[in-house]
Amino acid sequence: KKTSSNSANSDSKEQGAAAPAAKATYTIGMSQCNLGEPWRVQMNDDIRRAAEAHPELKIIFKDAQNDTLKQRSHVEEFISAGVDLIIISPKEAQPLTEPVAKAMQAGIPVIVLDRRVIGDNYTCFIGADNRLIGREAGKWIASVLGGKGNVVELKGLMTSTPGQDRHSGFREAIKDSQINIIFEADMKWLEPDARKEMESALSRFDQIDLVYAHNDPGAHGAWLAAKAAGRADKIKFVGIDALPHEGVLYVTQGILDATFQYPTGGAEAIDAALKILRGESVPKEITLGSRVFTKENVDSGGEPIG
Amino acid sequence: MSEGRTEESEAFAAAPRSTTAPLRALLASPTATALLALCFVLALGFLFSGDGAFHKWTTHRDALRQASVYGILACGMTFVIITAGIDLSVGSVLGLVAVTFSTLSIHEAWPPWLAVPACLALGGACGAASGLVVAKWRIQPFIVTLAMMVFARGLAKTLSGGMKVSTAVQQADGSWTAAPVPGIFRLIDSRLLGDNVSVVSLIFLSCIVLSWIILSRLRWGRYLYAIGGNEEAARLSGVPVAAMKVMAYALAGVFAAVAGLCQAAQEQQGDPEAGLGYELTAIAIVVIGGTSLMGGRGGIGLTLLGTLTIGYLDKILSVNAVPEASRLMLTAVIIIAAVLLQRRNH
Amino acid sequence: MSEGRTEESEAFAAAPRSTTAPLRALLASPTATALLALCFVLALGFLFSGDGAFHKWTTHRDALRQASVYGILACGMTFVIITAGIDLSVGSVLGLVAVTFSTLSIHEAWPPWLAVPACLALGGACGAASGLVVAKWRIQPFIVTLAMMVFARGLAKTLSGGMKVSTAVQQADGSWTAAPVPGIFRLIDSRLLGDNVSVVSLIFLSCIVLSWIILSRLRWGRYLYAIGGNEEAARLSGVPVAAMKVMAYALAGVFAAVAGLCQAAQEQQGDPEAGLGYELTAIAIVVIGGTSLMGGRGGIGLTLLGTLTIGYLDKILSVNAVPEASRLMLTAVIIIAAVLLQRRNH
Amino acid sequence: MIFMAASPPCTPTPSLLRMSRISRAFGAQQVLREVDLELAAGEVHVLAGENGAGKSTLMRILGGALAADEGTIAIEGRPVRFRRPRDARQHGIAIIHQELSLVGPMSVADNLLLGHEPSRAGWIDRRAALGRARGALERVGLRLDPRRPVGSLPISSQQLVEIAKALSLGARIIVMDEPTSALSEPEVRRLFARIADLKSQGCGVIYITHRLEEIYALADRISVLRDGGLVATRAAHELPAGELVRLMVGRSIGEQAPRRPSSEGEVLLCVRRCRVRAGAAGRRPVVEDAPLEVRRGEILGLTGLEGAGVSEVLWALFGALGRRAEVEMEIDGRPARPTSPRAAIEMGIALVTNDRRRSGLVLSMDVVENATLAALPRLNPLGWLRRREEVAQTARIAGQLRLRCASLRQCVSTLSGGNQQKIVLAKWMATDPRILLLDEPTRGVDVGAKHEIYLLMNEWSARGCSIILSSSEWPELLQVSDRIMVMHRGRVAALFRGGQATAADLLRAAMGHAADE
Ligand SMILES: Nc1ncnc2c1ncn2[C@@H]1O[C@H](COP(=O)(O)OP(=O)(O)OP(=O)(O)O)[C@@H](O)[C@H]1O
Ligand SMILES: Nc1ncnc2c1ncn2[C@@H]1O[C@H](COP(=O)(O)OP(=O)(O)OP(=O)(O)O)[C@@H](O)[C@H]1O
Ligand SMILES: [Mg+2]
Ligand SMILES: [Mg+2]
Repeated sequence: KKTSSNSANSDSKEQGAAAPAAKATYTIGMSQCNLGEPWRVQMNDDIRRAAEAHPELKIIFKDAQNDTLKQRSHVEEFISAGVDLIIISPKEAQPLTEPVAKAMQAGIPVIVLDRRVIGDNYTCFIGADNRLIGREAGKWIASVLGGKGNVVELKGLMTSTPGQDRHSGFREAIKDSQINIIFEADMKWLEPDARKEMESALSRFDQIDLVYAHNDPGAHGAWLAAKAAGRADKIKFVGIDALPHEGVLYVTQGILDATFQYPTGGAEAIDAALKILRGESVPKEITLGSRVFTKENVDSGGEPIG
Repeated sequence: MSEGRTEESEAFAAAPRSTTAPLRALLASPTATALLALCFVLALGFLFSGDGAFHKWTTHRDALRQASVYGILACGMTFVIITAGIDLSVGSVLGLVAVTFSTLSIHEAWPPWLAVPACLALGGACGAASGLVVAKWRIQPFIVTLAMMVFARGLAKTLSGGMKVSTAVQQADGSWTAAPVPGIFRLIDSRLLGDNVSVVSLIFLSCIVLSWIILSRLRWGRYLYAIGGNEEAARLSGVPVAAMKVMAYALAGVFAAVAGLCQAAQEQQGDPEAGLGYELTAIAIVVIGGTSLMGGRGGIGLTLLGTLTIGYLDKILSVNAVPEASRLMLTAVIIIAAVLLQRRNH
Repeated sequence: MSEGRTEESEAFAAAPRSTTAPLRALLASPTATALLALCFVLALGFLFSGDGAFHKWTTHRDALRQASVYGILACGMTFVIITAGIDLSVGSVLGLVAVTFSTLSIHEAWPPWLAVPACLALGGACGAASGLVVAKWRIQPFIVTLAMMVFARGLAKTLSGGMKVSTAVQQADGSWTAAPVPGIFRLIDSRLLGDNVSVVSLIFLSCIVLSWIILSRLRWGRYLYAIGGNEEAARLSGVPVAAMKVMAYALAGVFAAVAGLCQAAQEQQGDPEAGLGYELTAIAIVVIGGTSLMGGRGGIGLTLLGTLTIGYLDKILSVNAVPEASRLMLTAVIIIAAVLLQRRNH
Repeated sequence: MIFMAASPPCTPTPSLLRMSRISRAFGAQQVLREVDLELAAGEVHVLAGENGAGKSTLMRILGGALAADEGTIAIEGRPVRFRRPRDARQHGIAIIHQELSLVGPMSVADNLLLGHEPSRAGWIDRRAALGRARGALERVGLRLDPRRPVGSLPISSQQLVEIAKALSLGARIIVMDEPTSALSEPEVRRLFARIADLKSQGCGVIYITHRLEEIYALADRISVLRDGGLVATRAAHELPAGELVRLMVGRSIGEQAPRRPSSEGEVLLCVRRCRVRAGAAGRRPVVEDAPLEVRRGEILGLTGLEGAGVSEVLWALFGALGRRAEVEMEIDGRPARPTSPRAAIEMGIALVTNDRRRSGLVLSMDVVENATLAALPRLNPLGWLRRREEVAQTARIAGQLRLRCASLRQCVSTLSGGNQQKIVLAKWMATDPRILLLDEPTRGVDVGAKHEIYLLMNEWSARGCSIILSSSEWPELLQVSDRIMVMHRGRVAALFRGGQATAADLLRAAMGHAADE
């Protein structure tokens, strides 16, 4: 039904997307909100790799360097360049809602990746639920600690939604256990900061059972600190993201005890894109399942959760 | 910063100007060279037009809109730099004001004619505070404004509780619903003249005009130049040095506040992280225009040109979808090239 | 930046410093005042010791370790600032070197005695390049090093393909395995003297000593001060101004490289984003020590004190687990307080 | 005679200004002790004293630039307190400070009107401003475009701008702290004419100088400071020169610079061609050609009016003008080309520039560091500083020059003008050069020190050094130089033998009227 609406208003627009089905090759605009975090680099790679399988797809990658206004003008640029489809991984819900809507008006289908925009004026949303992952992490932690213990929480940038969700989800899950958070600090997703904060925690508390970090680099930084203090083996480390060459590898190395996958959805995005461009219908919401990787299951590729 | 210091001997080199070869003098004037740099960048734009995107007016309109916020910051920065100072806090003040403005307009439902002046006052206060410490206790502006930068950021995060202040309200089920966007936001974020010029660009231009008046038509401006050129001489000539300095920093704060309003309106929210690192861009704009960090030289016209240069450079790389890594390196190379161009003409 | 300019008028404005000259002079010396600021921060530490954590030596050891990387950058920065210049590129150069070092040591399996010199050379080259442009074409250091900052970052990302260069290696089948962490990494990240001092701290201290020798025992150092104080007079006294400037920036680059090695070793990987924004901290350290951005004044001892002040401030806020927002505001307030303390004694 | 009560002879004219029991100390150093100074309307009151006696400090206090520890100031009987220079201005006090206080990057016009721009509600009336500026320049006879940046002017013109600025304030009390130190003869005459006007208008002038002839040309009354104390205040005609010098220096000196046996050695420096292009292309070269010869032990005087290019010649020979200068010269008959100051110094050339603050001293450094800066390579051949030697050498030279400073570690920015000049000389003595290029070396130096410097020059030439002395103080020039070369618009206009020329000859040649060899 979306595609019909596309062709409907596409002729009204001077440079709008020509009715997709007619085309031999398609240009897809991909706006990434920043390439500072490896996870997002991974997302771009997944998209690229997935697209390589389909020669008819030409993808233009843009990086907004964490600047919503830049990303917003990315969309504007895509519109005036008349791409066939836009994939956007927005930095912010609010500011990008209207640009996305504009693209839709221009008859360009939009796939929103990872972070949402407000309302439902987009073609398809693909993403995982940070809150849910946080909750699962909480449950897992509660179970391994037998429902009680001292936990250090190293938070991601708390002005960012993922940080907030991974925090609140986790807190929900442990709120009626005897687990107490003895030390929490904002390490802004950064490994050196995580190590720094962990050192403070270590010099303050002699009894730390587990470290819950909002991303794997954070967990790794904490581990480095603990190892330097010779206390790594007495503490469990849990991270989030589970990139194959990062978190998962840490688990196989026995550095982390568990990491929870936060899928990029890159591949899924390309599948959806192809469907849309071919005029097939796609679900409005694709919520990506997450997996947990632990010592036990890491070799078998982790287990799905949630 | 060698520049400023060696000016004297350069002056030595450039014996009586303007008395002869007016054309040459004109060509060698900072304005002309800054213009040259801009043209250089524009030329690149037309060379690599991103499938003709650069030939569309909308592209230029957007380039202007993107550059505006930086440009507004740069206006304020110009005052401070002319007094041989520097203000690192503008980025954070922008963020602080963005948060405050959003809170007041969206959640406190203040009318614009109350919220806007309040925000400008807030920005001015931050600036004046830095200015006072700089002028009264003679502490290096760098460290004072660095402190203000950190402080304002912290304040922004406190006020906003670390969350973005947006119209979005998350329901229990995790879905989003949006409160209406305040009219003032829409107004600032709209376009005029048949959709051809965005309001923020007009705001930027009026900031330029205002600054121009202050700097080159009012006595105050003259004083700022004097202070930057030779503070002791200015003092001996009866210039109220301290007051003027405070004014310069206060102005920088006010302009940062204006930028904050624009930012909030365009993002339709107040992000406590907004403006992170903008100060560097603002300074770069002023310097690339040709205003010396040693103070006493330069002007707002140069800042205008600098803004366009940086803004277009950014836009060109973006419409050509140059990948991150190469974009950074290209930016560096082009900036140096542009500055060298200016140099050669001297 | 008024500081340098108004030096004389300050001296004049100063009321008659009572006649107990030697002691007072000592107390008023920059070193003493910088020390005062440090003591002030330390006092805070003992006041808010985070359940006595601050009384443990390990805490101080860690504080030193954390401050080291910044301190090493600050050493290099000191040279540049004394020549009245500034180097914004050190952070990026750190990142670039971290990436290179990791690639060479982990993936290319270069031996340390090859990889280390190579990295230092790389850093030195970046610095020298900036220095050349500054010295030869008389372009403002701010803009030149800003360009270098952007360029080095871009280069780092190109070399690393935007990903962290870690011990992870992808197998033919697409699965990932971990290569061993190179010995040099472990060495740099280890501790000596019965686990009481981390190696990076020792590296930092040796940087300080080296810089001290150059600045206050070698002719070169004297030349750097002269250039910063009055470039024209220095030139007319036969000081090789251009060469000395290039040296200053090259040194800043080399020190940035050293910092890069330490960073990589401590993260056990080369992060292309490493060192983002460190340049500001480095400058802040130098300035808080009491070295003037106007050049010609200051010294490495001050930088050492500045490093400790900033480092401890950071640590104290961290052991007390002060939440981010308040942490920022406190930092600002304490910095200003510390600087005002220095001021009062003047 | 020391501290004789300073009760001024009762003058019919009403007292315009009275400073009583002014004291000021810098740290341990008591710079002024209980100094009284009285100025009558229509009077020129000369303030004399050695370098570092406290003259400028006293005037800075009068100008509100510096606070007195004790003492009071009264204007026309009414006591006043100055917190800022602004206050002093509003009480009709204008000061020409010893160290130029102009804003280099700003235009001449802006500098002239700084602080009292013609403006309506803050808006500057630019036409009026330009008009006023032109008028002010006219009064001091300076013809140049008021829109030029002051920094690009020769120091002499800058001095005139400073004077014009002070005169344009319409003040009743005008203080001139060594205003002629950078001026050439005709400019000085014009200044004296202005001072005469001021007197007739009933203004009071406090005039500071180290040139005796000026003192007696102008003074109605003379006050002498020594070591921060007022030694005497007398009517000019009651105080003969010898007595005055004795009061200042505390010992008597032969006023004449000592006669020296003018040796006739062989040529040491021979400049065949010297041409200096102007910075902006397409302009007449600042120096067309200035061929010259200096023999061993000879002192060649060099002078010209402002902009004649005298300084350029010296800068060119020193290799300080880079590619702007084309110089063909021989030292000891061997061709030499000074490509940079460094090279020139290695050839044994030294240049004392005419502007110590701009190009002579590193104000942020202390005495030792400044005095050794040019000699570092020879002092520390290995590049490792031998600080004890540095101090020892500096102490020795400082002794020779009778330098007056609290300690050798004192920051030179806090030294008196004359003592700063001595440090510039000390810097070059340390390199012991063969060829000295001195551009106004006695600028702002007191009689005693001048005497030392002349002796020094004799000593140098006795050791077989060649000296080129550029001075706009012609009596000095006529006294000490063996030959005098006069330049006009970048060319050699005339060459005189030391004994035979008179100031009139020099003036004629400098003005470009055909002069007889
Ligand atoms: N800011 C200062 N700090 C310390 N000492 C100072 C300062 N300014 C002046 N002095 C000292 O005060 C004394 C008097 O200086 P002043 O400039 O008044 O001498 P002067 O009579 O003007 O000498 P000259 O004829 O050389 O100008 C000098 O010894 C100088 O070292
Ligand atoms: N120290 C200096 N720094 C820069 N420029 C100078 C300096 N001294 C002289 N000049 C330049 O020299 C040119 C002519 O001035 P100069 O001083 O040579 O005149 P002069 O003939 O030496 O007369 P006087 O020395 O009496 O002023 C001017 O254009 C001025 O810019
Ligand atoms: Mg004096
Ligand atoms: Mg001269």
